Amino acid sequence: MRDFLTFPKGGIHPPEHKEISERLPIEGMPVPDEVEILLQQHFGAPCSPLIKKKDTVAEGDMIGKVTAGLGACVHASVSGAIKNIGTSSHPASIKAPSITIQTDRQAPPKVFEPVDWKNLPRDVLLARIKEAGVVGIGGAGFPTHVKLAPPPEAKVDTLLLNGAECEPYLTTDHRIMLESPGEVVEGARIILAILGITDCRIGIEANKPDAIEAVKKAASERSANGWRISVAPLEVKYPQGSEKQLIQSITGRKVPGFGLPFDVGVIVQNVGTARAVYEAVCLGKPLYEKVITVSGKGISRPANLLVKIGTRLSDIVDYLGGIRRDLAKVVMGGPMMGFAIPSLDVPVMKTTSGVLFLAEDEADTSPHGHCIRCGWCLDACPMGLSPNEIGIYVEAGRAEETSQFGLFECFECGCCAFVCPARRPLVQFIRLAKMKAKR
Amino acid sequence: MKARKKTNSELFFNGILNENPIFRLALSMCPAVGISTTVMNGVLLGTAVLFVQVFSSCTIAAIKNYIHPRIRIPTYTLTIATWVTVIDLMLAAYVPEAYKEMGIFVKLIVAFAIITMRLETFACRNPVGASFWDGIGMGLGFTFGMMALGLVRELLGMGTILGYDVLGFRPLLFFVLPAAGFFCVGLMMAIFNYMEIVYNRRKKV
Amino acid sequence: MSVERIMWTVVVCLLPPLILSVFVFGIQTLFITLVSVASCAATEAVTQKLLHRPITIRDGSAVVTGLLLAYVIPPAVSFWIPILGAVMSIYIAKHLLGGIGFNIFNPALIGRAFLVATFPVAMTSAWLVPIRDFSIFKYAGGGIDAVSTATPLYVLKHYGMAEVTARFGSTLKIYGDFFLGWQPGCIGETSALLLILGGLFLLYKGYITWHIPVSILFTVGLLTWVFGGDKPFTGDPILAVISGGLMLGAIFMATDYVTSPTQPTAKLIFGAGIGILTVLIRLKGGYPEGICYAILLMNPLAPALEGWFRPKRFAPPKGAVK
Amino acid sequence: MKEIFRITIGLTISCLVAAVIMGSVFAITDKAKKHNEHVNVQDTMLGLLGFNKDKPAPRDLRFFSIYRYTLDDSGATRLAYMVPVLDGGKEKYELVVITPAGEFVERFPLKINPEAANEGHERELALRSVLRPSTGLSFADSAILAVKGKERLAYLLPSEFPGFKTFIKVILALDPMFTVIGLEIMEHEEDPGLGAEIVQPYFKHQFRGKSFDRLRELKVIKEPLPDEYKTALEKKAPDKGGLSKADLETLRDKYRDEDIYAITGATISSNAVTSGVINAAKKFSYRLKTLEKVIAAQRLAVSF
Amino acid sequence: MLTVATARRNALYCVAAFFMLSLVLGCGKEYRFIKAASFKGPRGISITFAGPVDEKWAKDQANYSINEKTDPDIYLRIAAISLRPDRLSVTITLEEDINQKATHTLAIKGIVSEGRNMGSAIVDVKKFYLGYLLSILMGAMIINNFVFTKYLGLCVFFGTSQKKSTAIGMGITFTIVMVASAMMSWFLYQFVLKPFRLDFLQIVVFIGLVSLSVQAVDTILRKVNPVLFKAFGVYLVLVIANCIIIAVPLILADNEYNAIESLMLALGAGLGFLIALFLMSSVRERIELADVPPTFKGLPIAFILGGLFALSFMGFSGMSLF
Repeated sequence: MRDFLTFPKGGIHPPEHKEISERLPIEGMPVPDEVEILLQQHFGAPCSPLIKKKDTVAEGDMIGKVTAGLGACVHASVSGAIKNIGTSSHPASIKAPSITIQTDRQAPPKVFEPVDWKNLPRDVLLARIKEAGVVGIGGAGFPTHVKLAPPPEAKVDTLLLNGAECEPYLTTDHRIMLESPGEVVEGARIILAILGITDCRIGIEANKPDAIEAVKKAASERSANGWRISVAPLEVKYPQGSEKQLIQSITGRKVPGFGLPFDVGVIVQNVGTARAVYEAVCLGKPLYEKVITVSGKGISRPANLLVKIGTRLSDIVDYLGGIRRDLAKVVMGGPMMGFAIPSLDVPVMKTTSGVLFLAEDEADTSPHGHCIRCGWCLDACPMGLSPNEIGIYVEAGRAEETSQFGLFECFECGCCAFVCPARRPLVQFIRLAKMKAKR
Repeated sequence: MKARKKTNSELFFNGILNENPIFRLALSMCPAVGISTTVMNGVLLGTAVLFVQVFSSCTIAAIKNYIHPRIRIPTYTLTIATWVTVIDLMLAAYVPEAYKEMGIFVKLIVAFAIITMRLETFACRNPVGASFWDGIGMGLGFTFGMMALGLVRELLGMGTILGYDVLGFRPLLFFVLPAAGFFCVGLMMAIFNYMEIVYNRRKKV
Repeated sequence: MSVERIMWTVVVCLLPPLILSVFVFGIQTLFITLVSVASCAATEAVTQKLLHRPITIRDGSAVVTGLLLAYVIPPAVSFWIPILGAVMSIYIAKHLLGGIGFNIFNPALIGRAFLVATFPVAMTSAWLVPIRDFSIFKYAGGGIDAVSTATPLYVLKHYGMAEVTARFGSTLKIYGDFFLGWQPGCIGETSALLLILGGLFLLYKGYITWHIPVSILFTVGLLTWVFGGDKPFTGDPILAVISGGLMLGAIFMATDYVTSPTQPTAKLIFGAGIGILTVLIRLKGGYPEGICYAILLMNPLAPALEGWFRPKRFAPPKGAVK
Repeated sequence: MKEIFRITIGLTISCLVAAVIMGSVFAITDKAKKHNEHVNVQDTMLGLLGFNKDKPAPRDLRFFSIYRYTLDDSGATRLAYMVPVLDGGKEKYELVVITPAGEFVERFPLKINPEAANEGHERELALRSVLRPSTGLSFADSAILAVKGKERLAYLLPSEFPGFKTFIKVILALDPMFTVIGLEIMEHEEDPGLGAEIVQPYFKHQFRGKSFDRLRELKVIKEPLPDEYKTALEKKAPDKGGLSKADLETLRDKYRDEDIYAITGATISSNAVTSGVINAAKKFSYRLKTLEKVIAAQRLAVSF
Repeated sequence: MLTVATARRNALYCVAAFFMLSLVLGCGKEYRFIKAASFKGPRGISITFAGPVDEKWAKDQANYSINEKTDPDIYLRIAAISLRPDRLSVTITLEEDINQKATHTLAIKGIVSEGRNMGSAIVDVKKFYLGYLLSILMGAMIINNFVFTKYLGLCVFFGTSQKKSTAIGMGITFTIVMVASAMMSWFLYQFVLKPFRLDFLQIVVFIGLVSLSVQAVDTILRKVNPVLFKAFGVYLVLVIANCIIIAVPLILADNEYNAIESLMLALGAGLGFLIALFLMSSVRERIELADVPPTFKGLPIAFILGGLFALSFMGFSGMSLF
């Protein structure tokens, strides 16, 4: 057996369920009648709208811009008229400002002119990324132009591309790597150029051998002239794709708590982000489309869809033939770290990697019991925290005291809740504790 | 809130119910756990405490104006220790059997927080009469607590009450053991808590 | 994976010793065990009803407690003894402290300690001579006084090793008999073999880890070898390990999740502590067997041990961890 | 300065008052305490000899105590017995010093009131007044002789030995032939339900009637106590499930030479009491014989 | 700074000197020709000589006499005498088991070594004294733990066992005051109260000494280490209300302990209180989080826990270490 890279502490092996969608090619979804684009798509400050009601916009026009603080701009994903500027239900159930666009089906499709990026200076490259509103599409949606401009004292020497996709069900990164490995690697080269370094490693879990092969081929084609881009096959273990675990798996370095990857000389980007960077820089195409996995036994036809940002889930469901009767819950994101959503009215965001329609046998909805202190969550936690204690303290109404157990080091991977024999919703407890402790 | 002077009977019942030293104030727990095995023990130690409490309270109430504030605590200690010595010697002389049973606990009355506490909070501010009734109430409250515990433990542990065979057999030896004292006190406190909850609920309705 | 599954697996692993005990001590052991399990379950239901909590008999934890309680009771006691033990175990030691997950002490062992204090004579002398001819109704109709005997550890403590061999046969025979389960003792503790098999199954399923049982058995064996004989290094570690309730305690009681620490180092210390206390009570104490009290004495240390041995943090921020 | 003065005066006065109170209470209670203790021991002893309210002790029954001390006379160990003597019809005490091997060394008349001899402190004072100042003195034990007229009724031996937890204090009664008349447990801290059963008649009365020779060889057996024996030992009245007198006698004879049946679950306590009783009887009989030899040789006019 | 360091160093020297003293006292006196005499097995006494002894002399039973120190007139009968081949050691076997708790006196007449007469000797044979001290210490600390088996000091025990930090602070403060006051009480009792027959004043005197040592510790701590005073000062007042602090001198007065033994008892009582507080507080910190029935919240459940502790400490009943 080959030696795959991995991290030493914690981790679990949940059933993958990737077979549902991993062989389905990316399929472009037709433009829906109406899209609803949230003005806060990501980590950071919300955008202020640049247009008024009843304005008309073309596909790719910037419609929201960050005026203060950290953030990235948003663009119209369809051509049409602004129907409303109001509030919408955010996927995380918080009311958020949004712009609704009525699609103009007569508008011509947008055409992008490729440019040769190699002659462009670093500032321009960064500016193009910022213009295109690229954010880290794998996780929290950190604005990419900010991430790629680390403070001068940070000595970054390696770029890691995260293609682990360790969440069960999700296959978007897998399909992207398989179908457009060249664009991914090209994106990596742009990032390397911006950072002024040469080393890039692309971490891919061993359960995607075809993607490993494809990316390897693309990387070797583009690795001349001092670029060192290589693939690092990773052991199949959740949460291999978590930033800190990925860094430890591939480089052996440990990012300290409350620290950032560049503290240990590493920048991590999702493979999807790399592709978005390529599109933003080479094509000048803003980030207004997104590949998402629609999977689970609760949907009639699972698919890997290329959808416009702002497409409502109900439209996706209609397009894929509706839901099945034994649907138990709808999850945005992966089953481990995603969140259940109460209605299908919510739109797709830049950070949405999938929508899962879980049937009753896939989603355990039975009530939880008391903690029996088996300690399995301690073994499963990749961060070495004590989820059991946090849960008990939260239940006892003493959430404020949980920071002693490393509350804020938790990135809510859900390993603890997965192994808990008492089915305790440990991640919910931790989120609650974080909310209360911050206050 | 206006501080109203309590009547003597109120002072008396205060110690027995509202501020029962064992179950409400949770003071003087050692004998409650250690030697509450029979009703008789409870009565005897209770009497001893009553005696010490009343005499110490009265003494302090009588001489409170002459005590220099800086030697307040030493004076209390001395007073208590004197009366404890007196009762200790008397018990040893006149009821040697029971004295043996109670062992070191008679002497330990000197370290009972309840007595010092009453001197500090009550006797040094009130006249002799009130202190007397307060002392009687506290002492009886303690006696009552000890007797209640003794009743339960004697009945369950030996099947007797005050030495008279009631059940005719020994149901649960466990209750004679001092370890059971913890459980009995705990359960008894819970009962007091429960009564309070029920009482408060009634009052609301 | 669920709590129910774990508990019922433990129940299954505990059944073989019960079946064996029917053949070794007679059919009444089955009755005692059933009474114990039923009263534990009933106490659980009544308590939870009274406290307005969801009734959770189905999770099997009360059944496990009931089984373990019966297993540490001598085979010739009256049937109402386990009922009292069950009330103590479930009501006081478990639900008053906040139910499953907060029972600081092992409920079954608290039940046993309570019974030993309440019925000292029955709990320390109602032993039976093992049946070897399958006459499982031999002791069913009473007449138990005439056949009561002493446990090997009792004989060892009060009369010495020579008397043990005189009563139970040659050393090799003792090893064989005791290992298989033909020794006077509590209902479920006699067969080291079946208990080990059950333990191995739990280990295979990943429900327990090796740390606690191994450190207990090792410590007891080592200390008995060193201090157990007339002269140093002449004790019999094998006899010490296979007789008495050590195996049952080490595999099924000390490993109880709630009352033991979670981290490997802490588990080793916990087990070693139990082993030391067991040997101390066996050799110097007032009881011939010490595992019950040893576990009870170490149980309250588990929270502290858990506090001292937390899992190693991935990379805690500076100054955040003591 | 003035304040300190006041405080000191106050403290002194209160200490003095306290001391006066305690002192006077002590003076009053001390006598009563001793009297009560004495009565208590007396009652126990009478009970052991078979006297009680229904059957009062004869008027001419008297108790005499012998106190044994060990002396350390500049390196040499000596035994000293305080022996009650009759001097012209008056009761007095005399000190007899012998070597461990039983040879007479010296004797002194003691100036001590027989009543006061109960007091360890008083005895010590009296002894000190006759012994050389450098002699080490330590009290060993005492024995009480019950005499009725001229006839010795019994020896009562207060004794203590380690039990399961702490010391067990007993009084053992032997007849002049050293046969056990009775055993009374005075103090113990054994476990309730187990070792504490040593105070129960069915255990302590087992020693009754054991002859000295039998006692020496007495063992503890771990067998259940036969029911009829238990009934006999508990000696209830016939109307309360007890036995008739004749039955009692036959049963006593039947079990007279039995070993001691251990208390179930309390072998250690049973063993402790048994061996304690055996030791006390053995040592006392040995010492008494030695002492009597010396008394005979010295022609002491002992009161027993 | 300097004074603190010096004070600490001096304190360390004092402690070291104290232990050296106890070691010397514990090992007993030096004997000229007899190097050591100790119990060997249940009925043997072995004597080691400085030089080889004459075989004929050594094997003569008449040359030895053994008795319990308190019974100088009753000689124990010797069954056999064996001499080691190197003639440096003799083992005397007695006819009956020796009561090893008592000190025995061994008198040896006219020792003959290499043809020379070495004179006679009288040796005390007793158990290792340090072992005895240790058993007093362990006895007071664990086996007869003042809180869980003697039920003393409960008010303070339940009052200060809610948090681990408080519990440890209280325990340490208590131990220091305990040792100081117990030693003072012992001296006063032995050299003033007892000789002058003032024992009826013991309560007043002891409580006075306790207040005095609390005051002294308070003053010293305030001056020497204000940081420590801040941490522990609050507990000092509570110490007076603790019955253990007065119970220990009373126990010392009842028993004939010497200075070192008294120190051990006081230290054991203090450490035992610390242990009890620590265990209870770590358990209570966990129970704080539990869903305890409302009527039992707070003190009642603490008492139930205390009962469970007492139940498990019954495992130590009847234990004697040495």
